[in-house]
Amino acid sequence: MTDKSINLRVGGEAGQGLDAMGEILARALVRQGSEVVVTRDYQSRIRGGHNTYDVRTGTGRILAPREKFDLILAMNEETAAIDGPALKDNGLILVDEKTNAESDRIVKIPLQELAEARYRNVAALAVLAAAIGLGREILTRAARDRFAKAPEAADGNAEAIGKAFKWAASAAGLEGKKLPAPEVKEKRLLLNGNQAIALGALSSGLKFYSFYPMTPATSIGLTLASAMKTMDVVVEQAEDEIAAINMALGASFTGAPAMVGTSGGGFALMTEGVSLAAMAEIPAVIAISQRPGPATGLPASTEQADLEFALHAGHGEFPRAVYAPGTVEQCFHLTRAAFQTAEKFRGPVIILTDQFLADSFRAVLPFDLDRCPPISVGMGNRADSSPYKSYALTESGASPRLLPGMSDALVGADSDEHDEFGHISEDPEVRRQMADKRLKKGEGMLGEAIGPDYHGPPDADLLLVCWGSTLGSAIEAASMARDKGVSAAVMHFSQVWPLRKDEIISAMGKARRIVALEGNATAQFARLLRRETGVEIKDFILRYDGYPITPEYVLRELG
Amino acid sequence: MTDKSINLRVGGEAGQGLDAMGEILARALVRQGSEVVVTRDYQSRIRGGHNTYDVRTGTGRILAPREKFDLILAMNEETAAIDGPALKDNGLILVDEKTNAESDRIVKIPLQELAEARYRNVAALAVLAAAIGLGREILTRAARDRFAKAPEAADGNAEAIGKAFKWAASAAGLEGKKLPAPEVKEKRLLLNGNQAIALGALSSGLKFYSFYPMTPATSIGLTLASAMKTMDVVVEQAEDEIAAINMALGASFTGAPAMVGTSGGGFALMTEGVSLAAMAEIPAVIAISQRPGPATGLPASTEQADLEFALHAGHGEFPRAVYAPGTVEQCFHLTRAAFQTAEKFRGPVIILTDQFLADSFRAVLPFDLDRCPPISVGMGNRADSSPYKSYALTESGASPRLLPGMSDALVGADSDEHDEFGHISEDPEVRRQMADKRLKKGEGMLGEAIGPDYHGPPDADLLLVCWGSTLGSAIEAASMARDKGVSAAVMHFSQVWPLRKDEIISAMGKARRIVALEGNATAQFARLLRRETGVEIKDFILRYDGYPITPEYVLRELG
Amino acid sequence: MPETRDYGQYETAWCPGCGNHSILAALKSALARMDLAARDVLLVSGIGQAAKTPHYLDCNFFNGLHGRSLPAAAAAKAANPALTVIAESGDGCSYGEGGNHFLAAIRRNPDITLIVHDNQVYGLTKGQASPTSPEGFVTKAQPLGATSSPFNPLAVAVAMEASFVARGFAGNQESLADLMVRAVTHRGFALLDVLQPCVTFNRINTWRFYQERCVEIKDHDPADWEKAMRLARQWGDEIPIGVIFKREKPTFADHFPALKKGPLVNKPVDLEALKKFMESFA
Amino acid sequence: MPETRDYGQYETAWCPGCGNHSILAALKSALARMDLAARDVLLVSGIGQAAKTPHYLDCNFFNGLHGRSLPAAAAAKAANPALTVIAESGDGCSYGEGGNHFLAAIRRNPDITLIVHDNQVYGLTKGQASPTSPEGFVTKAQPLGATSSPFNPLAVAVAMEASFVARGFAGNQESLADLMVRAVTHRGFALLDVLQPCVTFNRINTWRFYQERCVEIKDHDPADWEKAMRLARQWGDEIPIGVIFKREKPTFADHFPALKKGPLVNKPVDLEALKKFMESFA
Ligand SMILES: Cc1ncc(C[n+]2csc(CCOP(=O)(O)OP(=O)(O)O)c2C)c(N)n1
Ligand SMILES: Cc1ncc(C[n+]2csc(CCOP(=O)(O)OP(=O)(O)O)c2C)c(N)n1
Ligand code: SF4
Ligand code: SF4
Ligand SMILES: [Mg+2]
Ligand SMILES: [Mg+2]
Repeated sequence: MTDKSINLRVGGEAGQGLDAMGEILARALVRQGSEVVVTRDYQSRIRGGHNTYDVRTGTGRILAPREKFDLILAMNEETAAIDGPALKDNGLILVDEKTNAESDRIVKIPLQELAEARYRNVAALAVLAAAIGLGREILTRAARDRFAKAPEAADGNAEAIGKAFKWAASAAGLEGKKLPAPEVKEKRLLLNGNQAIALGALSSGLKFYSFYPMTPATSIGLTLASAMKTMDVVVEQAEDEIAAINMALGASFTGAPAMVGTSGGGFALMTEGVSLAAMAEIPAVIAISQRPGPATGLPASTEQADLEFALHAGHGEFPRAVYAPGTVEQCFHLTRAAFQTAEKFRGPVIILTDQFLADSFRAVLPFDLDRCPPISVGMGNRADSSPYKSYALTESGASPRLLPGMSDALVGADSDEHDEFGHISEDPEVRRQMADKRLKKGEGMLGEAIGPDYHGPPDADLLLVCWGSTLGSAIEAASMARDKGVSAAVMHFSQVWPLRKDEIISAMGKARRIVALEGNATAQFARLLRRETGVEIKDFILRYDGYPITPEYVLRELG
Repeated sequence: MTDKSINLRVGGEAGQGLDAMGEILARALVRQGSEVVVTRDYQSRIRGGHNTYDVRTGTGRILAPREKFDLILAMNEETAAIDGPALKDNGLILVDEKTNAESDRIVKIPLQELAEARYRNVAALAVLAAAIGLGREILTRAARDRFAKAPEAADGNAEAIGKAFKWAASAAGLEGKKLPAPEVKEKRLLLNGNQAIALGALSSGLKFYSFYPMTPATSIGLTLASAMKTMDVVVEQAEDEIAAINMALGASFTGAPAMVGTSGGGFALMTEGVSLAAMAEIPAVIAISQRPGPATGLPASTEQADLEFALHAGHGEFPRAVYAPGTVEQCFHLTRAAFQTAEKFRGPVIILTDQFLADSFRAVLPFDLDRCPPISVGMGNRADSSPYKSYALTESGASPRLLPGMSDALVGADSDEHDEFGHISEDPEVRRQMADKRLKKGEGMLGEAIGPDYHGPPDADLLLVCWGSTLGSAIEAASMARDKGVSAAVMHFSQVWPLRKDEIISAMGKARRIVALEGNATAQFARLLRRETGVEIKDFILRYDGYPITPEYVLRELG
Repeated sequence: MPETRDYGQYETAWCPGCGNHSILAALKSALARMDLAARDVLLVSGIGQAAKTPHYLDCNFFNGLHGRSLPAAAAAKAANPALTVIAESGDGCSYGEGGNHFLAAIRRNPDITLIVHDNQVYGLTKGQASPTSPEGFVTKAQPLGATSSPFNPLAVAVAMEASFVARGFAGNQESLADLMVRAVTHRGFALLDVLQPCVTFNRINTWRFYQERCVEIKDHDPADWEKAMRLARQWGDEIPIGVIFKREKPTFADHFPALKKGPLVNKPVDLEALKKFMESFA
Repeated sequence: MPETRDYGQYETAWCPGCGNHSILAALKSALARMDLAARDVLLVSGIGQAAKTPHYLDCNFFNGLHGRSLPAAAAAKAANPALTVIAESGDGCSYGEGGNHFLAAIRRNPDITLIVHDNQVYGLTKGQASPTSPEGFVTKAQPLGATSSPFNPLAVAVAMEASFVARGFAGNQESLADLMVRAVTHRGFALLDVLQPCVTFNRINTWRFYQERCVEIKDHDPADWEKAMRLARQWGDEIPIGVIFKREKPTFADHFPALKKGPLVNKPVDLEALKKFMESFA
């Protein structure tokens, strides 16, 4: 498969409006019918530094970022210098004409002529758009939408776009980078992973979201907060992450579907609460957007190194489900699955995403919301036995759930070991029964667990095993490997716990070479697979420098 | 081996002074030359409930608690009834004559005649002592020592003991339970696991201990606090567990060897700090005294269910060492090892104990403190390169450590990803180097890791694999199995991470049946072994009802 | 209406003579006076002796983590405002481990009540100093005496202009029940700190200590901040008991459009609104 | 002595025009005025824009976790009292995530200084409301405006009779440096809350806003608690700047026998004492 995509980069420093530019560009592309994969690379600062906003676009299956660019719009000298090596041989760098940079790959734009200072970034963007044949109209509309609340800015940017397109039409050296003709006619959303989690949660019936700001999870909360005026949801910034999870548990116990979102460090503070969710048997959905650790680490980069922590966080023994979406669509659907699982099994469920996916905008078909019913909370207003037992011992371990205040039944939640009514018990036999009850729910979760997806020819020689956000790069890498004559396929886990081992073992069966692809340094998922299935993967492709795994990275490492 | 021990139980409700009674008894026994294994079973309340204080005593290798008792001193009716079934066929229950309980195994004591109300518990204890042939003098002295600060009580109790011995001398039915002649002449300590951890820490040079009270870890802090007047150590109760670990890190960074102690729920709150210790590369010793979870669980019972949590706690990837003492002596020595490892590799080290061992008094030979030097902190006052690099990249990953304010070198600690000086860096290459550096220290820790101990005949058919506090019961169970003709041995891990897999695989080699013995419900250590070695143990003996595994429990489960 | 309701009688794990017994009795009588059905009451607690309270009367309960009752209680109230939500815990729970939530609850002002069984000690863990222990308080954990200055929850609450601040004493059940009624019926976050003798671990703040000192507040307008602050700081020969400060202000729920439309529980998803929201991403 | 010391010049990651620049400059000049060698200073911070400060001057530093600077700082001071220990962080760090440690530090009274860069916003995470944000403050996370009442750290500190309480303004470097010197040289826990304009995310509390309102405190005896409380609560057309309250009291270190004998660092183990202690278990 020859690659028919165009890879674009907008680079500059924080404060230059890269996010706005990138989003305008991506939105225009999606509206025009192209695919996009956005990769954001920023630093933990508000002004300065070196940030990039990459948009890979085109038609067909575009699933992952690529390392080399057709066009780089460099908003300052530093970017032109730093990102130069990332240019394809026939690529172009667009810079303001004042920029001190020379090469035959550089095209200089007279930005000062095209717009006044505050609109120059959009003017530059318009030149890039013109270069790839993106329509002026569609770009203008995307810019106007972005500045809908500031009419003056909207007009100013529109004017700048007009001038820039005019200039570009007669400028030399901008040819040869045209977008392939768009194929998609349907209206689509421009959505990133975190927004999809927020949408999935709302469609599940989320009513209470508590959080403490933490990159790269914050935008889940911001998306939900932006819905507060029109949807029945409360979004509350808590005093700390401990409060966030305990608020969610209080709300959920009382019958308001609840979620929290954070990154590894905030999750660390929530682990006692995770254990409480399990003991008190309260549904709780926890979204962890991973970034490189330990400790504060690299706040604005990506990694997949909190898998083992998420699997074992919380003292004591209890079941949990851990989802790991590989696409923006999976962010939506697995968030829905998380709410269902949490409610059905009354306990903690984790969605494990990461900065790359959280921030990666894609073109997504609108979800068929009519077919996405919310979860039903509790079992209605009547206990089936009287008096009601909050922790009734049942075959499946799951106890029918009533909500406090919604019937005459008295409902309890208890963090101590307790009897069926939820009252403190130190009786060893009660303890054993209750521990068994809780663990039995794990069998139910296992029964409903989503097995790995397989992409590629059956019985491929080379099997790339991956989980979470590396899916796109794995699929593209396998396809590139097949182009080179290697029979390659991908096994992707969108649920990393619990694991159905027999299914996995048989699915792995025939591959001659199995390679684990993970965004961490110690191949955590491979270790988990060995623990659970006995299959030892000895070949790893790992990345832990803060960047997402790309298809090229995989191919290089495959050797 | 026929069992030559006597198994004693003192039972009653909280507030009846069981702890004092038990300790007086145990101390007298140890001074007299007997061995003891104390098992405390209490409830999470201050008055009432049903508590027991068990002392197994005798000569030779007495390593574990036993389930059936020779003598039960029942301080109330409930105890007589509840604990009756725990009596050996030829056992005796001692009760106050007013107690409403009848059986030919019951001996009634006229406590009202022997002492006034507040001394009756010790009077009853004295009858029990007389029954087993423990000397009046030695008991009196132990009682006097216990009440050293309250001379009136000391006298009262001494008098009660005198009367009780007199009564017992002529009482019927008290024969036949005599202690075997003591064999040990040396002076020994009566020490429980937590006290041994405290002593080990002090001998290592502990200067700062911060904690938030949490059963069953609190007594580490209380023991250390009692040393504040005579030793140079600061013991500070923190506002919460988060403060506790961050205080310890502040003190340790500055050069005061530091430790924190907590149980699972408090440790959950410390996990962010664990990750900080790893990133900032600050020595930190963390003692976790396990109790059954999840959440509040059973605060006053025992379990070994926080292993996986301890192994993976903290976001991001970093090395750690986890020790799991099996005896009171190991509590001392492994605490020392923990301080050494933490200092050498500049990071978090965990001591994983549990309520059973924490509270279990044993007769222990005094430690040879002259041969237990404190750790040396930092590498002195001079940097070997100038300017000093707090995170110098080295072969081993460990960077030479200087202390702030102790030389002209400026010393830094940073929770962000950082360069060698500790300054924030978001450079991917720096990131990779620093991640590798931290992980490299794990190889060093592996090199120094303590391998499993093997107890029993080489190449035994039955191998009991265990870790932490189950050691004693495993050894006794294996010995009982051998008495029945089974070739049985024990493999005990006193360090559960990192694991040297080749050594383990070869040590397990020949056993026909391998059984994992764990105080949890999911065989966590067996899963870890499979992950690390590929060896799958399919046979488990697990206990998770709050009680310690006993030799009898093992034999029953072995079938 | 007193005694029209019955909230059951349960065996407790508390020591005989403990102040918790009277607080429990006062709570039951307060609930009865407000004629609240057990099903409409949610007691939220942490961990400690005081925090066992919800197990000793008929009610809905959420016995959560040590120190974390307030966030759970605030959110539960938001989820179902029809519930009368009372957080009840010890001084360690509320001002120690939970100190940050105490500050946040005052600022957030949910319509809930916090009843603190203030025995100036960590009871359940056998007698360490708590944030309210007097300086120099000797325990096994503080053999040199408590070294931190005691925390004055009332002064901090008044300084933060909390919506309702009161102090009660376990020794006066009648007036305590009365304070509870006033705290619970107050709209907004109500702090009721109750002086509670711990007969096992606190030999300083005994029944007698308080009986000799506690004085009902008279002639005080709880809107008077300056006087309230003086009362909050008073501790010595006279310890004032009663409502110290009161200020009406918007509650947590008043700020959120979703909550203005009633409880979150059982609220359906507005599919049209959701579709519109989704389409805003197109 | 000013300018005898040099603490280096480093590129910062702060926005041009940010109040942090002046606070950093004031800090350097305060250190110089106290003639402190870099090696004798330990700056402890959390995470945030303000918390990056220790990276921008020569000193020992402990840049720990968000919200957790105070416990680390207090213990570091205990370990080596010869160090001048200054905790420096944002309002979110100090009063939000770290609220419980703020209360504990006041009560514990270690001989350290807390300098809060109070920009009334979470800067580093792009502009959410902080505990000190004014009610109604609109952000992307609070599109309906901040719903909690703002936290007044000074009023709480005065209510708790903190050892030293002051407010500074980034716009007056001279007087700020002076306040820093007074805070650092004060024996005990010193709180210095510094009003810091965030030019990117706070459009309310701007340079101009403060320039129009900040007034140096005159004729005030910082031992006068009542007046201190009044000053601490003053916020409006006039915002008082200066030392608000001061009270000498024993510091954390004063309570511990070990600390009376000097630093913990490099202190050998007293083998004889240890043996004796061990033998007490026989
Ligand atoms: C995270 C955590 N830390 C510590 C504990 C242990 N703990 C249980 S109750 C308690 C203190 C209780 O004191 P207080 O809240 O005053 O209640 P009281 O028992 O005095 O009524 C502590 C420290 C715990 N359960 N969880
Ligand atoms: C446990 C944890 N939660 C959240 C964060 C994310 N975080 C970093 S800085 C910050 C807020 C900073 O605000 P403030 O302390 O006021 O400092 P400023 O940036 O305004 O100077 C937050 C929430 C974190 N690093 N760690
Ligand atoms: S220990 Fe104190 S607080 Fe706890 S029940 Fe006993 S008297 Fe009450
Ligand atoms: S975002 Fe605000 S606080 Fe942060 S550097 Fe910029 S102006 Fe300063
Ligand atoms: Mg208390
Ligand atoms: Mg701030």
